[in-house]
Amino acid sequence: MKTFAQSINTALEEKLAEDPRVLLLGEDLRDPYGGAFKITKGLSSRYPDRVLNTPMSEFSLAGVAAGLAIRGLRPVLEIMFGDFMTFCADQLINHAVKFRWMYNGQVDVPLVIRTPMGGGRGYGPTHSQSLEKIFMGIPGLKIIAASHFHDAGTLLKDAIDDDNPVLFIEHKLLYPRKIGQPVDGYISDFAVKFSDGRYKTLRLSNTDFDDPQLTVLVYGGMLPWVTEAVNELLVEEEVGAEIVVPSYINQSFIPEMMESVKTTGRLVIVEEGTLSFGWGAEMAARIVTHESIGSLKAPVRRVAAKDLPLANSRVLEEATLPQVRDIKKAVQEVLAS
Amino acid sequence: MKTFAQSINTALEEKLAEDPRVLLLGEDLRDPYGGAFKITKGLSSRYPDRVLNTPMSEFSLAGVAAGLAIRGLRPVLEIMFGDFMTFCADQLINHAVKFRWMYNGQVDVPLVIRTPMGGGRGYGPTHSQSLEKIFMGIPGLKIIAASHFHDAGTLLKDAIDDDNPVLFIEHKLLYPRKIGQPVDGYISDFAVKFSDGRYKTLRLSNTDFDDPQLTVLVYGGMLPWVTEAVNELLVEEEVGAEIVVPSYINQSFIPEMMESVKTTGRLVIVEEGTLSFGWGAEMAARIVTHESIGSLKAPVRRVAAKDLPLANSRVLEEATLPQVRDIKKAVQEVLAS
Amino acid sequence: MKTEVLYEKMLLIRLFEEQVGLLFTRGDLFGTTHACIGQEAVAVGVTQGLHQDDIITSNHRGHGHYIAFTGDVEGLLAELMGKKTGVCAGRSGSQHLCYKNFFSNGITGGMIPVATGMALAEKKKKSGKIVVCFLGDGALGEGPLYESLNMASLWGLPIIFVVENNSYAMSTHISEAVAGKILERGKAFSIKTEEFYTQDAGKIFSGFEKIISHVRTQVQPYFCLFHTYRFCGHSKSDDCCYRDKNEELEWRKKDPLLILEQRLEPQTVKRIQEKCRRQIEEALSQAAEAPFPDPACLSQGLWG
Amino acid sequence: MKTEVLYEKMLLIRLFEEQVGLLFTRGDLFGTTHACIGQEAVAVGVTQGLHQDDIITSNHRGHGHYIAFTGDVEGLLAELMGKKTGVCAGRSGSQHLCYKNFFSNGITGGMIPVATGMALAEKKKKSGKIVVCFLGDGALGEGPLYESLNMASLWGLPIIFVVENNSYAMSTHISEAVAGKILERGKAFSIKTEEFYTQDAGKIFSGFEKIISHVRTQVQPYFCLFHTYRFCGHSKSDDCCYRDKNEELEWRKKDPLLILEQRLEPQTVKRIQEKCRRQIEEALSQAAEAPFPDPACLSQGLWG
Ligand SMILES: Cc1ncc(C[n+]2csc(CCOP(=O)(O)OP(=O)(O)O)c2C)c(N)n1
Ligand SMILES: Cc1ncc(C[n+]2csc(CCOP(=O)(O)OP(=O)(O)O)c2C)c(N)n1
Ligand SMILES: [Mg+2]
Ligand SMILES: [Mg+2]
Repeated sequence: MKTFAQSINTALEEKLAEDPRVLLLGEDLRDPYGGAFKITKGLSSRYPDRVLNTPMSEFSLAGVAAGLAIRGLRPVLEIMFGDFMTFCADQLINHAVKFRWMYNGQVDVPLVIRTPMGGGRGYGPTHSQSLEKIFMGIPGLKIIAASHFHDAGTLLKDAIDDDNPVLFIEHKLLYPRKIGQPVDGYISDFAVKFSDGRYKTLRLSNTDFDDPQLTVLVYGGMLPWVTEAVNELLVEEEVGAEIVVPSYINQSFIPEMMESVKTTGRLVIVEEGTLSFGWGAEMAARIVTHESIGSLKAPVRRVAAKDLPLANSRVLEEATLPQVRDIKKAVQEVLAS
Repeated sequence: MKTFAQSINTALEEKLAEDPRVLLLGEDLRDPYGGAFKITKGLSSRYPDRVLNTPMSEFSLAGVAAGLAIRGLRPVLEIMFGDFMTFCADQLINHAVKFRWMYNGQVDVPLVIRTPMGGGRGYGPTHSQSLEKIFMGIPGLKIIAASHFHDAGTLLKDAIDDDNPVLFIEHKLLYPRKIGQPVDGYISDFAVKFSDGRYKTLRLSNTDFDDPQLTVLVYGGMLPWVTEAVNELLVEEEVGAEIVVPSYINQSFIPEMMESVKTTGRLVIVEEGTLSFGWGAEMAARIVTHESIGSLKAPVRRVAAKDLPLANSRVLEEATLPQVRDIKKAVQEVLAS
Repeated sequence: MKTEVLYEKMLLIRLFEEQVGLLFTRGDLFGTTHACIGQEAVAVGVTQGLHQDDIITSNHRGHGHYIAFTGDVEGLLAELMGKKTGVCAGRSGSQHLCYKNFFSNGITGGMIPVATGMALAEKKKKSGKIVVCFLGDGALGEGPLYESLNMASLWGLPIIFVVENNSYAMSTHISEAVAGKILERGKAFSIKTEEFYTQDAGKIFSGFEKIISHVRTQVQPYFCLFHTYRFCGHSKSDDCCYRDKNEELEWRKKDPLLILEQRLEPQTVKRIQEKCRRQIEEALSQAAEAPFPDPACLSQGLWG
Repeated sequence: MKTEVLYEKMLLIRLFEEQVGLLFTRGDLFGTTHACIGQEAVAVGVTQGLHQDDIITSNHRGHGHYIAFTGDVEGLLAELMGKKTGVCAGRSGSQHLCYKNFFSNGITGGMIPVATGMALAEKKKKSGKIVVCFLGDGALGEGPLYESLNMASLWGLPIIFVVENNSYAMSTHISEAVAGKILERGKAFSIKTEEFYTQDAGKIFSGFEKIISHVRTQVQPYFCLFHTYRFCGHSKSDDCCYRDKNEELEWRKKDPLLILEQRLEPQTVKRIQEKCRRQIEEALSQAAEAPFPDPACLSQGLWG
């Protein structure tokens, strides 16, 4: 079984092998270093002309990637920490995602920006954030986030094959994790269903999809925390839950979420980013603006980071980021009302 | 009666006069030009050393403002079009708003960035957006947006007096509008109530706050469209509405909205930015995560721009941005269910 | 390159810009535009030595670059008028043009990194194509320019940075916004540089042709500085209150059209004038008759 | 400045960094840090000529700058250990320090515009204070540096940009990331420059003292380039696989501590060593005993 990091590494290697248009660029990608998180290890040795070390110029690099993409290559840009996506804001928002539409479809912009987000490693206020939230509402940009139950490498390959700009989020804490592979319809203790097509949404159930009491919506690096919370609640209180895990997290409609909530009437949304104006806001809004609001049996609960920066000190970081106990508490509250 | 633009101009002049720490900086601010939208007209003539023309360096200017603020000045930075706030993302998100908290309260960062947002003038995809949405979920940043029923100048003065970074949004279309001043508890045809303290939230009613049928939540440049829609609906269908207009739009709790919805049970949220992951998402989420969800009589409706870039062509721009008819339709739908 | 050809291109641009100005005054246009009246020699001199499949990136003041390179007066005019027949079907307007391998964006300096990426793509593909990236003196304030110069130099990219110094960024004079000598900013990144102190399209053409050939054969970047002037305001609403009228008059004497006109027979000039006028008129009547885009197609093309 | 004083500051920094390395190996530290072992001469030579109320901005590799300027070993060590007694109460960690007028941030190049704004503030206030802005060769890639150089030059700001060129940005050698000559990048903006090819803190101190005095009296910026080397890895986890071992050995011969040690009596060296060791030990035992911050106070200080 591969780790999440290996899955990404292998996918990059396979795309380099099969598609001559693929070009990797970013800071410190080349061997022997192989990237700050070692994700591109070995690749420059095998494809010396197609893995490019760049200066520290994140602002321009997003534009360089757009230029490469328009001219027919398939650039995959690594931004070393997701916190530095702030540098890419202009080239993404006012350039890369605009070109296709405003040029009336005359160009494709098949670029991928891969970047690790998330905390839990004590890297402090500027190296731990989950900043994907600021890009979620940008029309024309797909944000893909793999969980460790997704086939991360396949998601990345699909992103590289996509003709649109994709922001590909990798949670730092997932890198060393084993990827969960479905065996006879199960991943670990959960029955699993996959959506069709690219960028799969997973549905996980600890009741074989039999009469779940609530829906938990989550993506990416928070899934391990959610499965742990749900596992504990099953043992402790026999809670049956369905977990919905999209990978295309800012898609305009997530049918699995709507369906599941229609059945359960109870929803907990979990994300690592700060609470306000985050991913969970849009997800909750979709419920309250939808007719299915009638089937809600309890207020929706959002579990997210406190609206604060992230500290270096472990006690403070933990107190800011959502923990297993916070998820359990939210589930209990949703079930209680 | 002053226009919105005059109100801002006067406020800047008064602050320059009363507080020697105030420093204006930005592109083309000085006389005779007086700014791209002429908002700083006359100021450099009266305060030649305190109105600074800068090179086109928006990225750094946000940082320069932070540096000025930390060292005791009160910088007011004009970003010529709100679309260019993308350039300020890093200095705002990873620097200005972080300093106070991560330095454990050792510094104040009293900076204001003023910028015009919004479409309706055919300026095309990169000069018409309402990009404030991407900054709303950044802890430590206040976003203030005046409507033409607010005293825009007072809001700006309060922002300059604020010890925290403030993003001050001015809708381009409001500049030439007369500011609505309350006369005997009315602004134009609406009974009005103001919240206490700084950054007032307005409550407007076309029924003297007597048994409104629904709540409309809106800010900034969309208020004229909402009042027009509500006025028409009053005449055509005798709809009684309460309009809630916050100015501190990303504050963590807007009590007036909650109260109003508890009474009316029906909510329409109107914003000019694109729909998904926007301001309305968080506002709607606050309802669905709150106990007051029980009092909702209909699904919430969001009226916003389509999830698309903005075109230059007037027909397309109009088809993308929310119009009076869209607001009316949403109100009718909310009332129908 | 024949003087006639250069003159015709420049005149076409001039008449186009004047026509656009008229349309605004008449209220027939929505939005804003930035005319390049006075700067035509750079647009024409730089572009005429390029191959049709070379790449150009441009900025807000891009009509001249566009017409000089693509010749597509019709598509541009219809675009400005927000018509379906516009080169981007009315979506992009004046500042965001795309026609084959011509690309612009209204964010000052924004296309510089994109152009750099395009040059990298052409180098990787060994296509032999080069990129010309237009920028104004105002864009010298934007940091990504230096990131891009650095990468272009490090990677040996086939790109020419063309700085059009017209002494102003909107109302701001270069003395207020540009420290030191502009050319040094290219040299600091070990990029070859060249400075042009002329409004003579012929001289620009022949000087720039050599640079094109160097960039194409050596696969190395170049940084070129042109001193020019916009005779008009920054945009429609600008009355140039910040400029000295004598300065304007001095530059008017160096009108690039006058410079070439003196080298042509009066009949030739007249013939060209009529031809250009007719072309603009036709474009105008075509565009006027064209339909507006259909809002029902609004979301087409967001996703590929 | 006495050699003893310079030596003591450098040794204190060296021992501090070694202690931090040890704590990591023992698993007593959370997160990561970037040691400045080998670069102490710059940190000490540059800062010792400053006034205590001058301003310093620093980057991820800032322990040396911090200790040299503030002397606050205790607050820094506690900060790295995430303790309440840390200089920012455990919030900021190694890369985001603030102590009086010392400020750092972990975003490479991020403090450059902030430093520029601080220099503008001091100029406006006519305070006579100056700003020293530390940056690495890697930060030369970030465009805002050039925006800031431009503004510092235009506005005549009292700021010294101190480039510590240690030949690498993480694993990337300057030859892969920096085109042309570094000093030209300052000159291009018409800023005075100076290059230091020495690891001798005494020479740096006396050379830099003149620059400080120039900047303070003339109220003009300066751009200084120091050639130095980090003997350690980029961060805790880095084994320097990308560097040539001979290169490392050559630089080790230019250890700034050795250079000054040779000028001191062995007893003096010993005395200073003991003093520094004791200071680190005391700081360590203080920090070890200190409590962690109280999560209940988490949201304090978000708003002013
Ligand atoms: C990032 C950004 N900042 C500001 C503007 C507004 N603006 C448009 S053009 C311009 C001046 C540009 O000057 P220059 O580069 O010299 O070109 P010129 O107008 O002289 O042709 C300004 C300030 C913009 N479009 N983009
Ligand atoms: C904007 C940004 N990009 C990337 C990084 C990751 N990073 C931290 S330090 C560093 C290398 C910095 O090199 P240099 O400026 O030479 O300083 P040195 O480490 O050599 O002291 C990198 C890539 C960062 N912190 N910020
Ligand atoms: Mg100019
Ligand atoms: Mg370095």
